[in-house]
Amino acid sequence: MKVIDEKLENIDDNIENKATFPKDMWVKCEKCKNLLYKKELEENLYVCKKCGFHFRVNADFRINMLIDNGTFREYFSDLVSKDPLNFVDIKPYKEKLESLYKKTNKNSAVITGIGKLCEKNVAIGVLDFSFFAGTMDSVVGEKIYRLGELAIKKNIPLILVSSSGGARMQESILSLMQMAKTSLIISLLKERSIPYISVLADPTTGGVTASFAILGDINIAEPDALIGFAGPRVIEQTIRQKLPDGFQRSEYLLNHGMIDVIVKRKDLKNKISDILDILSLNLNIAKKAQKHNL
Amino acid sequence: MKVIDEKLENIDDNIENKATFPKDMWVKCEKCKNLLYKKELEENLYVCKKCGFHFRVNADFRINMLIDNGTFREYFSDLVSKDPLNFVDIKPYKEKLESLYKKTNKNSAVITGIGKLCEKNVAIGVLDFSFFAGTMDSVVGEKIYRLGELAIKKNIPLILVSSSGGARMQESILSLMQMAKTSLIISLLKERSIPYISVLADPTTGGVTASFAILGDINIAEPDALIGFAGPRVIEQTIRQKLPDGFQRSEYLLNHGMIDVIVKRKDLKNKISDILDILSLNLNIAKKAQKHNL
Amino acid sequence: MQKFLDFEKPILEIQEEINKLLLDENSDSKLKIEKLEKTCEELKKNIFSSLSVWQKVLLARHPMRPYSLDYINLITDKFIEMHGDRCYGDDGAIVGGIAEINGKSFMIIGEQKGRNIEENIKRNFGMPHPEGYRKSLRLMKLAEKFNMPVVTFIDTPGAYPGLGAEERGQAEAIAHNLQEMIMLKVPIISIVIGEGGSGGALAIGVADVLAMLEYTIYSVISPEGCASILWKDASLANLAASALKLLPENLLELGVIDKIIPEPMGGAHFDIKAMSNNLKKFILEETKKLEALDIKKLLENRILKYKNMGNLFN
Amino acid sequence: MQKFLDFEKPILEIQEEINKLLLDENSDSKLKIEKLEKTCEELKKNIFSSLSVWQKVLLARHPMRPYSLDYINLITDKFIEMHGDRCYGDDGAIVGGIAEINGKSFMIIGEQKGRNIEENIKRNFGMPHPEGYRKSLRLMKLAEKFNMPVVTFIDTPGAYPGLGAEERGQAEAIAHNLQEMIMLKVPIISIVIGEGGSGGALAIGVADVLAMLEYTIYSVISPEGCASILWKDASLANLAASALKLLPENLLELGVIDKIIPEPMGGAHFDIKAMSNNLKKFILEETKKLEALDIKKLLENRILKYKNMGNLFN
Ligand SMILES: [Zn+2]
Ligand SMILES: [Zn+2]
Repeated sequence: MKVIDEKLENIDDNIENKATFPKDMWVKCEKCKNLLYKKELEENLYVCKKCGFHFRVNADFRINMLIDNGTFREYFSDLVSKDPLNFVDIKPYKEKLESLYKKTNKNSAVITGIGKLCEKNVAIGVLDFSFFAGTMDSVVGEKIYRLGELAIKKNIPLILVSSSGGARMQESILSLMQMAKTSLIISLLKERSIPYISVLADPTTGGVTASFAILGDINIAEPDALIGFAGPRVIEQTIRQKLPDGFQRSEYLLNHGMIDVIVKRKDLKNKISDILDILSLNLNIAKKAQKHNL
Repeated sequence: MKVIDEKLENIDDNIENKATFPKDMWVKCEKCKNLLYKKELEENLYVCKKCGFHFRVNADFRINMLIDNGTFREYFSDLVSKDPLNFVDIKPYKEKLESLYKKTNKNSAVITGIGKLCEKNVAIGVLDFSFFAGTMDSVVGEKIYRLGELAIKKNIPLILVSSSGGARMQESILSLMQMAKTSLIISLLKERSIPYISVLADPTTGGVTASFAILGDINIAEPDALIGFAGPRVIEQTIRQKLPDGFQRSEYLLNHGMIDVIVKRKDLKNKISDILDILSLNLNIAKKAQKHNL
Repeated sequence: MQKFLDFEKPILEIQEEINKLLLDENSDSKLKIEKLEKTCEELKKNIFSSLSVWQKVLLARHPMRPYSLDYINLITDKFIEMHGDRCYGDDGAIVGGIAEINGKSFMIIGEQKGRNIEENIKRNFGMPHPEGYRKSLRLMKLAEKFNMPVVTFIDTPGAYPGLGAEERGQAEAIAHNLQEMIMLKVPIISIVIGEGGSGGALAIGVADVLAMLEYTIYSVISPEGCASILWKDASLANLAASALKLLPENLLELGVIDKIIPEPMGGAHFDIKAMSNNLKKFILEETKKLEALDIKKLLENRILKYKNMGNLFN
Repeated sequence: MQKFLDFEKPILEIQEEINKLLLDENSDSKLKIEKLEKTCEELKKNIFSSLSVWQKVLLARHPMRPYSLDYINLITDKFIEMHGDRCYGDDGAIVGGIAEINGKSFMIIGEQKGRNIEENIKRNFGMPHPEGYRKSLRLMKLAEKFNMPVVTFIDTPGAYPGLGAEERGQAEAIAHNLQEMIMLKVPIISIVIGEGGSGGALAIGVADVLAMLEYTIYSVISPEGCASILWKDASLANLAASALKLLPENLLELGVIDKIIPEPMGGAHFDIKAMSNNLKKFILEETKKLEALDIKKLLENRILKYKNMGNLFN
């Protein structure tokens, strides 16, 4: 199973097909261009030791990275898109999906389930950029919705890790509506004071940023991740000028007020754990007090 | 009784003493410098017919202008400042106040009361720039608070017309606390869905802008009024450059999202009436329905 | 200046002829006019009963189509426009304000295009910045406080993809609106009156009742954008338009919209008054139905509706 | 670099002498040290028991005084700083984040000054822009959601009076905070730790318990600003400082603050750890008292408190 994708210049396209990762022992860092020993790179969570560049990693890797060993239980993995629009493409949408199912051994662009993070129960969903550029279709929307319901039912925090080209064009208006649907479930969590941590990884754009990904109680970004609404190419075409350095990168978003904190991949699990601990301290006290009063 | 003030370059100062209005028949427009026949100017609500410049007018004039003839009943007019800090000035604060009482025949920088506006009952408070530059002291804060309570008790809309140099220095921390106190009563009105219209006239600055004046359900500004937090002179001294044209004027505030609508003085009464009509239509329906259900 | 589409030109030619005859005092021109009018009506019927998807896209973007403020002026008895997001600016691409219609109050919010260069600079071609969405949210919260139903008119090529828009959180502004609209404690009626352009449309389009005028479109991406991604060729937009299933009938079938509001023969721009009347009637009727529900039920329905959006799996 | 005030110099001279002696291995230096330490303590006592108002102003602004982050680091067991207003920017002049203290969670928000040029550019000399106040409000609402008491540290010359600040609604940001804090459904404790500069201080200072450290000030205008208005001469700031009644004891008497938190001899900067301990103890004790009230009672008290602010009329 492929863990990392090539860094791709154009996240507007469906570029998952282009991702052909060298299978040899050495990997060239996309940023500093140094050759990295693959095994070492993996041990370092696919972060370049030379320059700190965070390679894209797939959803399985992230789940392994964040969830305590052996505690993850996947939910809703059987949901599969129906191609409700009979979308016509160069290759029919259905065929594209079929080939992805085979290639990735996954049914959709998100893995959802429940597990323990530093011994705390959490509901976690991770978008997979290697599946259709992590785009949100009806299935992704539905799985995130159901995951949120599960978090409510079990009264456990929700963590969503995003890496996505946005809404999936091939399901047109239905993909668009998933923005409302996923925002809805976040609203329902907020009403119930259930913590929701959003982790934005490279790249998070379009309808995913503009719905659940930006709505975290705490928004965490990985360093140097591309995060925005419009893709850089679209913006360049619109304004007819080159984009400034660092535009739409994590640091830029932090400075512009959209991100709470930038966390290196190696610190991510512990940071989330700390946040959840603090956020739940007084909720638990309140709950105990409430019970006591009843 | 003096109706209009001279336009004063420096609203940070307590400049009410400088205001000596020519008592002859002709008035020079501060903006277009044309000479205006005073009687005509008064008929035109102290707005220059040549250039539309809105002269500052005092609180009595505004009440007459907004409230149906003979329906205004003043409240809380007996409240007088105690000089709680024994404030030392060139002239003691107490003496300053005493001379203002005599000169203006008023006890404070705000007139508060109840009256009809186009036949609708309203609670109205008007700050008077000719009294201590309309600055907010404990008495102004208290009167606005009580007026808000009255609006709640009688379930009628609140209208506040501001024209003020901000919080009154001579009551230091107590003046500052009036910002919290007046914001509190606005919060209490909002909780009860009682409409609150804020009218910002020239000039509205400092702690008055930064509390009740900017918190209207609808913020109305008179044309070309100076509205801001810091006074222009303070800003110029801080940034050491000249301020751009139109800076902190009504149009600028509208463009920067702080003001709902700019209304000429001659249209003000009708516009407020329209707004109150529309805001209360469905509230009344809801109330009737509620009564019906009981 | 009048601007018409190619396939409308035969209709216009006849109408011009009619207009000429109307000035003519010759006795048999009356007969001629009657004949021409009949021909014109039939021509319209023919043309409009066999429009291609792409022609409908062009109609949705028709430069003579009524815009939000056109409808607002015709529908409302009183309208007071309100400005600003109380934070950064006032966006000309979204207008909004309190209104009275038939003795009831409404908050009306609409995306607004311009008709000439000057207007389009002010309106940014109907492409909102974050402050536009934040203004609309502010107005919706005000509507909630004063128990006013919210009516939104959707008409945008999309949220503006520019530097300032990204800087000030276009994504946040849109997402925030979605999150708040879904819980807003007053009825919301949204109507696509022209272009429904992706997230920029949805940001004011989470509603209890979502309708589209007959000749409008609503999709996740513009046909041009879709074509240039799929086939690297924006000129294949007509193909993309068909693939995207962006017409009212498609969306009705998919359960995304609740109703199609018919347009006058020839499209809304041929008879703005008739269109406004349809619209007004629709708004009043739907409001009445929604207000008959108590708030709890209203929200339950809304939540259920969006929970079930796109529930079409194997 | 250490920077001290003139009236502190005698103390420092003795301390330097002590420090020198500490390095000396001579047998009778121990005795000398003891003597000097005693002298030093007495000197401190003398100096600090007869400080003028103006000297206290200088202490409140002392460049070596601990700032918000200094206290946060010493008080909390865990602290995660959070950034941004979700609208425009992240203001360095206000810091805030979630924290754990003794097994309880808090939202801590503080105005933050810098110690050198670089820091002061980042922190804008502790003068917040609107986005700082909006960030703080966002964090307070988050605190409300997760039932966390809010602790704010006030330390600002004032809200920044600049072009951008006015443009983005400095007044609105402050007023909005006042309006929301007064209704916030968790306990709020505010502590002036240095300068309480007018509306810029109040904007994070509406609280159930408002305290001041011993050597701090809080007033509607800076003494300099007051002097230049009253006497057209900023150098008369010391006169203005007395007139403004800006010391903790004045505010306690006026019923504006609830408590004065004592500082270590010589001021907080002489013993940051001791000061932090006082502060931590104060926060924990007051939180406990406030949390004993149910929310309704808490809000009633808060409303009553601000309703009665300055009720001193004839
Ligand atoms: Zn590298
Ligand atoms: Zn004039």
